[in-house]
Amino acid sequence: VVGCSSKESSVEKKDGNKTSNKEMVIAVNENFISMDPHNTGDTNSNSVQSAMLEGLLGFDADGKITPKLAESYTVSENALEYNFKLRKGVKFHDGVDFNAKAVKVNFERIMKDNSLRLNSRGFNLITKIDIINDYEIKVTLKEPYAGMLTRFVSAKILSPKLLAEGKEKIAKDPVGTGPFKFVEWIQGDHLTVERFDGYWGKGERVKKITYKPVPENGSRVAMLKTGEAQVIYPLPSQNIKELENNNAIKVEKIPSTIAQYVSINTMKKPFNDPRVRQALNYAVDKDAFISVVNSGLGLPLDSIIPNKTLHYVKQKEYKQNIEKAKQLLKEAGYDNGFKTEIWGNTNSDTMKGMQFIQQQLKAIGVDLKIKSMEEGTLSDEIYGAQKPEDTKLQMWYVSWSAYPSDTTNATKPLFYGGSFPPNGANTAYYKNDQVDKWMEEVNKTADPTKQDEIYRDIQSTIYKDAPWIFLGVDEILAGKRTNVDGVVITPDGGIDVTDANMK
Amino acid sequence: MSNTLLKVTGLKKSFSIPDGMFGKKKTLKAVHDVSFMIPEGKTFSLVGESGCGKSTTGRLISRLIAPSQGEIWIDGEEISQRKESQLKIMRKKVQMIFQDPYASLNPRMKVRDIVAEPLAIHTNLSKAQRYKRVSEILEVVGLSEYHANRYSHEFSGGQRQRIGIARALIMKPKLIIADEPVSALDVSIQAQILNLLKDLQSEFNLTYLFISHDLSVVEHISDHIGVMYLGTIVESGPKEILFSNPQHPYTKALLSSIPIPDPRLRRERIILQGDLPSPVNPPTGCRFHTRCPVAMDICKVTEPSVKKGGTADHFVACHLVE
Amino acid sequence: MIQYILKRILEMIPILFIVSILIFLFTHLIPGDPARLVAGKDATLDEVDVIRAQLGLNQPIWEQYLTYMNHLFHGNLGTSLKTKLPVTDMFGDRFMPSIYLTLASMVWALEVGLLIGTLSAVFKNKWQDYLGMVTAVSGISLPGFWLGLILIQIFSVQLGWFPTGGAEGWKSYVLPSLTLGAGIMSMLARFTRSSLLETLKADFIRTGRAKGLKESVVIPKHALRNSLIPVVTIAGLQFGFLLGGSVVVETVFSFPGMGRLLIDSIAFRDYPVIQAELLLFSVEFIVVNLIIDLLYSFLNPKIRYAV
Amino acid sequence: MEKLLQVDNLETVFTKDKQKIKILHGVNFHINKGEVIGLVGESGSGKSITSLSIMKLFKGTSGEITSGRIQFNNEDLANKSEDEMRKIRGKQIAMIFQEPMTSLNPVMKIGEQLLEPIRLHLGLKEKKAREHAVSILKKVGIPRAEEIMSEFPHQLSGGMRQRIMIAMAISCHPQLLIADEPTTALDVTIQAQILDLMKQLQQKEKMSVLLITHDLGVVAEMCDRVVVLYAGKVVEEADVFDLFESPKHPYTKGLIGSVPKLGQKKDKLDSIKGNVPDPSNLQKGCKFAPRCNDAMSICIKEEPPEMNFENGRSCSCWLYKEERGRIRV
Amino acid sequence: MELSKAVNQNNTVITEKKYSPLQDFWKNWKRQKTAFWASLFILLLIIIAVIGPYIAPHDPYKPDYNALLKGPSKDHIAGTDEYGRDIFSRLLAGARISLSVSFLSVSIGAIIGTILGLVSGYFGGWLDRLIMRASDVMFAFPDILLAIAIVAILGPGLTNVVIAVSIFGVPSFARLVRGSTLEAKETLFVEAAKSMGASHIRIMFQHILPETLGSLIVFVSMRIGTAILAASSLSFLGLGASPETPDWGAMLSLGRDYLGTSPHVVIMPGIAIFLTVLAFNVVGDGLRDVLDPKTKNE
Ligand SMILES: Nc1ncnc2c1ncn2[C@@H]1O[C@H](COP(=O)(O)OP(=O)(O)OP(=O)(O)O)[C@@H](O)[C@H]1O
Ligand SMILES: Nc1ncnc2c1ncn2[C@@H]1O[C@H](COP(=O)(O)OP(=O)(O)OP(=O)(O)O)[C@@H](O)[C@H]1O
Ligand SMILES: [Mg+2]
Ligand SMILES: [Mg+2]
Repeated sequence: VVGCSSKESSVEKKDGNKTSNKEMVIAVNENFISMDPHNTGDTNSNSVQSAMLEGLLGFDADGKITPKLAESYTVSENALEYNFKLRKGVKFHDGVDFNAKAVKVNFERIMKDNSLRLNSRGFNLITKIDIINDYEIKVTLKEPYAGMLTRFVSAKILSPKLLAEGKEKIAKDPVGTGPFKFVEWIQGDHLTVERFDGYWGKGERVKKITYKPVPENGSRVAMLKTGEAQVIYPLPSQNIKELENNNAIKVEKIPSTIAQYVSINTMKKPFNDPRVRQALNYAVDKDAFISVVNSGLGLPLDSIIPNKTLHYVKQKEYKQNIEKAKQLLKEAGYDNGFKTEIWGNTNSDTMKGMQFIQQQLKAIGVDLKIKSMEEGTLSDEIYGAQKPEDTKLQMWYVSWSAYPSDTTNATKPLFYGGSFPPNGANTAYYKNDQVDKWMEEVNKTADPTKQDEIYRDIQSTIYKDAPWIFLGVDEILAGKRTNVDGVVITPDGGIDVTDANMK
Repeated sequence: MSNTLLKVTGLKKSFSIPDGMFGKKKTLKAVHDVSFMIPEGKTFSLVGESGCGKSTTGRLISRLIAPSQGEIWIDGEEISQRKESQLKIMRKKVQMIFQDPYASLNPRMKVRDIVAEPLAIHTNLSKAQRYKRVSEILEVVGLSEYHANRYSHEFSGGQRQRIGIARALIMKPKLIIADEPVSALDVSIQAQILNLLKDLQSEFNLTYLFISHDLSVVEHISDHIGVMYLGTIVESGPKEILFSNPQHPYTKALLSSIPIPDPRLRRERIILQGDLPSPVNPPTGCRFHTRCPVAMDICKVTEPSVKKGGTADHFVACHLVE
Repeated sequence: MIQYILKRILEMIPILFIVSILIFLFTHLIPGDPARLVAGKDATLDEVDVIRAQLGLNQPIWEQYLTYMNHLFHGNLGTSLKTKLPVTDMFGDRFMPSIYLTLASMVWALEVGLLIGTLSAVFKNKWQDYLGMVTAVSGISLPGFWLGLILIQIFSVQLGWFPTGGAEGWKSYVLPSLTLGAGIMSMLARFTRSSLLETLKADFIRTGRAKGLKESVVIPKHALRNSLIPVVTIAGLQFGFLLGGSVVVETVFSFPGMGRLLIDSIAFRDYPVIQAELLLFSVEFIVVNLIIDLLYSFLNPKIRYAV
Repeated sequence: MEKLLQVDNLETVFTKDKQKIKILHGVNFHINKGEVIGLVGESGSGKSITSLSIMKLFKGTSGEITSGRIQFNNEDLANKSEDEMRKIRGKQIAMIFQEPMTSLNPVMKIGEQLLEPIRLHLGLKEKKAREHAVSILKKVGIPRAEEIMSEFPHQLSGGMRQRIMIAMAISCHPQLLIADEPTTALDVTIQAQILDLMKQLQQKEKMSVLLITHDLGVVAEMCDRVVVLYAGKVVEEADVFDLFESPKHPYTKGLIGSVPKLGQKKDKLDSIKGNVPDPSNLQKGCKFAPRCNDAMSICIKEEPPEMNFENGRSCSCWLYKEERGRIRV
Repeated sequence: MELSKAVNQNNTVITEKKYSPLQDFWKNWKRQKTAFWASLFILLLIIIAVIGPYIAPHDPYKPDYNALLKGPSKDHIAGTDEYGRDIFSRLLAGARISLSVSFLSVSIGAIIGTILGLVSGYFGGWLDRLIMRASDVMFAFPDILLAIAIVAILGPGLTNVVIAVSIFGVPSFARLVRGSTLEAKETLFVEAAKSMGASHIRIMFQHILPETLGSLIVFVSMRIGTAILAASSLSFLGLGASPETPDWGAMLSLGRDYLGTSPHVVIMPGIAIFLTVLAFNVVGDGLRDVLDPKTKNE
């Protein structure tokens, strides 16, 4: 069989362990965009980078923040100072030592270059980086930012030598401290990494991992079946039954932090009436949504954030109740329903979801017109409006995903009064002064209990106000050959291969 | 003396032909200084060997191609450099009959539409009127109404040529350029057509430029004859004079080659020696000298000028003629 | 001939100049803001503005064009807005696979298409003809993803003969080229049939037979070449389209080709990549069509082009 | 004399609109070895179809031979398979077609087309074949033969093309050459050359020629015997001298009368009135009767049988019923 | 004229019959057996396109979440789709859009392209170069960009899909027709027409166009299928009909993910498209034969 990549590599040195000579292929659904960790916005690039690069902090399997290149860390009470004790004896792939200096160059790079994605997400708030000693470093912020810890996960530490070589090199040829080191990246075809034998972490892992972008669902499944790939992510939900019956394959379901919803423009008639928005929520059968659109996978979205997200509190779900929905519409003065329009991009899943909403709303007399738009055009339509009055947006079918640890990112861009497009993704044009205040407040504290409290209030208030039709939380699927070990899919869709191995 | 319908002076045409795939271009002088005139109602015939430029001359006069040099006067108008858009009136007056009857008929059109086409172009007769004229003209050329509904491939060679003639006649043009109109016809129809052409000529005062290689046909139909050799007219004159007193050796050879329809009169032909020289590289001096049985030294060097050949209207280009 | 080719090549310069303006305007004027798309949904206005400035998109459009052209003249196709990699790098790994795939698809499609078309014409209204028709119609009316996935199912999953995707080794080209060529093969078969039927009526075919030539000589040697003009036109067009890559096939077979890159770039409004690709395709089409024109005069020597 | 070709009662039919149209109504004639036979008749009388029937070149048309025999070297061609015919075509029987413009392949160089039969039938290889081709071209009076080999048909004048056709036909030294109006498109000097050439070839190689033409001058010049065809039937067959001296059939007389003769000072040529009848709509009796000046009442009722006279002459006309003619049944 | 009187009298009898091109066509058309039946099938399709939604056994829009992706059964002879809608009913209802969009867009593209191709091939020179280079550029522009531009300028909608698909077709048709035109304009009968003084328009349409018909018909009938698929791919760019509309191409494309698991979702519209394209091709072949005087009577 040709193309089966799990062949033994005979020339490599033997360390007595047979499994370590295996090679693994991981097929993902999209192309990798960049290998510059400080400027990456897509999940797949992130996944690949995480094989080679590490940050001071990391996530565990549930998405909780744990130390990684830092042995431990502390945050000051005013949430302005972050102190890291660094791991000793860590080396970069190019042989350079990992230490506080290396961390500083990395952070300074992000601080200074405002074209980097991470710059605007926290790092531009940094005022000072103090090297306390070779293995201790302190970072001081201008103002508190609750998402900062998550950013320290994202800010992977690159070899200072590489940083000196410039941006282009960084984007193509990353050098970090991770368990695998970069081998080659053939644009559009594959990216290969090789076990880094000088890795600080313990454990056995495969010799080589090749990441392949395979956009076609059916082809990805075929690769898993033929053994051309040992891991595929995502696995299309339609194939779940078929694959579950296959002995050589195991299907993994991972609860995600992807929230699916329809945002409703709360400033536009008739949606300026909360009763109307609630009515829409009551009109939709979330379980049917999950079974029709998501092939039965996932959970209803029963808060404004997914249950895996930090500070999540379950709310009283809007269970489908057509009578109640009609009643609410009547109260709001829309006995005969109304006409409106829903926007969405042209992914087949989105189109499927929009059709479902259309079918559901028909029952309460809402005549929904579907307008699917090509991504760029859609983005222009949404962000082109400079003021809330200018927008033509009524409803938007979309999903949102943030790191489980990053509740700020899961709420502020979506519900904060200052996040109206084009300044954020608050496409519901939701503005509640109380909520705005809470959000500012929660950001200023480093105290988890206080955060918990505030977020509880935020969730219940917004959920009642119903600026969205709350639909579901995705369950993500991955497929693995049964002989695969130690490959972990995280709730945000990342692939952790630190302990990747094959039997 | 009737007025001149067609007058051609110093007509020249060269084609540039590619020499191989990548070579430079070569010039082929297909027509090289041709001058003659036809009085209204008369017939001028061009005879000559294949490839000597007869058809090209015809195509030049009908302005299917533009001359490189020279003047063409038709009915008092000079048309040699006119643009396509200014030629329509002239095209109504001048019609062509083509050498290849089959290829000149659109295989996808019915005969009635082929023949009616000039009417459709130049008149605003209704369809019915046009078809009526077609039926008339078809009978004139010896075809019947029942042929009108067919396609050209369903006809025999001779019938096809009659279609072509019908098409040329239907406009009752002033000048007909007939490029070998009867060479594909069998004798009986040939006779009919020749008679017909003559009848039409006297009835409508038609003028013919008749291109042929059949000297017996030419003799029958023409008033004047021009003998062409390699792009030039080497001898021209009224037919009686030309046939009774040919001056140019080439004309003589031509005349001797005519087959005579009497097996008892089989004779030794004077077959010209050598090949027709290439018009790309015409011989210096007299163009005929390479094949001329009576060539002299001067013939190789100097091109003979056109001289009066004894009688009026008789012109010869030969060093032998004083 | 050489002169003609040279002239056509020289002609390309002003054309490409105009084309570059067109492409530039077109890509910049369609809706969609790369700065926003690069920044992400959650980005604030300030972030977007910073990125816009950095991408040089806040300058007047003619200034952007001048900068672009200036770079172009120095052989610099620009840097991708999305990946920050030089466009040449992104093309590098994709260009040759695209070319190979195109050639592979074209070669089999031409051969099989001509064969089916010829057989259909020769056996007009016999079973061979009907079979040819059904094959051709299948090839054109079934979408590529269908054929591709079925081929994967049969030849990769069931039989394990060919890999499901990629571009390593000749085997990985087999299934994509089969998928890609199917539609072209169909077109060519139908055109060959139609055109050949016309030629078979010609007198010179009879001449060939009168010489005692076999049908197997008369048809390919005398008839086919006289029928090729529409076939060549279509084949040329398809060849051009193939060079531009096929999104469907590249997607189904996870093939690293130019097509998907273009589509991805369009979705992202990655101007430099779009522009570079379009410019490249324009050149390709112009060259392909030049070749077609030359083929015309080879196939029918009466067709000559005025220089 | 040895017979090379004997055509007996040949009937050829075309189908149009599901309707069978008989073009040849039982054609009889023969050709001896080394003989030149002229086949004359008006346009549409079936001359070309007769020649196509001998070659059985009906592929792609609706034509077929429905009855009759074509004995060539004592073998019946009418029953030969396509494969067997192929070995005969071009090699033993060659043909020159009437349409020089369309009978050459427009996209193949002259040389290629000319070399085909030479390679096929004479088995000559590259250089030899080329030399042979060039020599044949020279024989038929093509100037610049070498260059012409690499030119395309459309670059040549009509006459040149016909000479190419002739060259192609004689290139394999056929036993029988069917020449369908070979010199119609040629000028007299070349015509003279070609006729001369055909004569030479015919005499040297004992080639027989079936010369289809309407140029009675050519017939007189070339032929030994003449077969006159009218509406798909042979109406008269005679030695060339007899025919011109004393044509029997009124149609033959008409044909000879319509030839313009050099030096003849006539304003109008004699011609046969009317024209060849439509083969799909033939009337009873003698097909020529409607155009015949001597038509009698029997002529429109009954078809005249073939009557044989001395000296191998035959004629189908009721005028000679009382004469010495023996009616062949 | 004396000669004319000499014509046979007996021949004129059969010519009394009036000549009518339509009757002539019909007579020949009936003779093309396969094509005749195929044209009846197309007629049937047209009828379905008109009355399809009314004869559908189920509401083509009505979902049934309890019968998702069911294979063919008595009640749903073509099965149900991912919302439990009856596929057969959707096919019937979708005929209108698929047929009208594909047929209209192919026709418009063909007409414009043919005219450009004729002009380009016939006149040659700078006009030819202009048109051809323009079409080269058109070729290089991917459909998706044009589609985005059209949505931006004209907005979404079926009319605009027709416009878009027509535009995609124009350069191909132009190239094809130009190729045949280059050949046809060298024929002697075109020269003959010129010598008669025929206008350019007349020569192009009366003499040259018919010579290109053979390839044109083939191309049109082939493109019907491509157009159905192209139109659906445009709905993926938000140009076409909204996603709930039963359009064959969209049904086929949206069913993509179910190919491995519930193949009937794609096979059914696939069959509909296949049969349609087949019918158009058979009719095209028949038309070619009827329009070609050399074969029409065979
Ligand atoms: N379009 C053309 N391009 C190049 N050469 C041409 C063209 N037309 C004619 N010629 C050449 O010009 C010369 C004269 O050709 P023309 O057709 O006028 O001869 P002709 O006298 O009519 O001969 P024929 O009696 O055989 O018809 C020939 O050598 C021919 O090859
Ligand atoms: N393919 C065909 N289909 C139907 N009828 C045909 C076909 N070919 C020839 N005919 C008819 O057969 C008859 C004889 O034609 P043929 O070509 O043999 O005439 P011909 O004697 O060679 O005339 P010409 O001297 O004009 O060449 C004509 O009436 C013609 O219409
Ligand atoms: Mg000529
Ligand atoms: Mg004939």
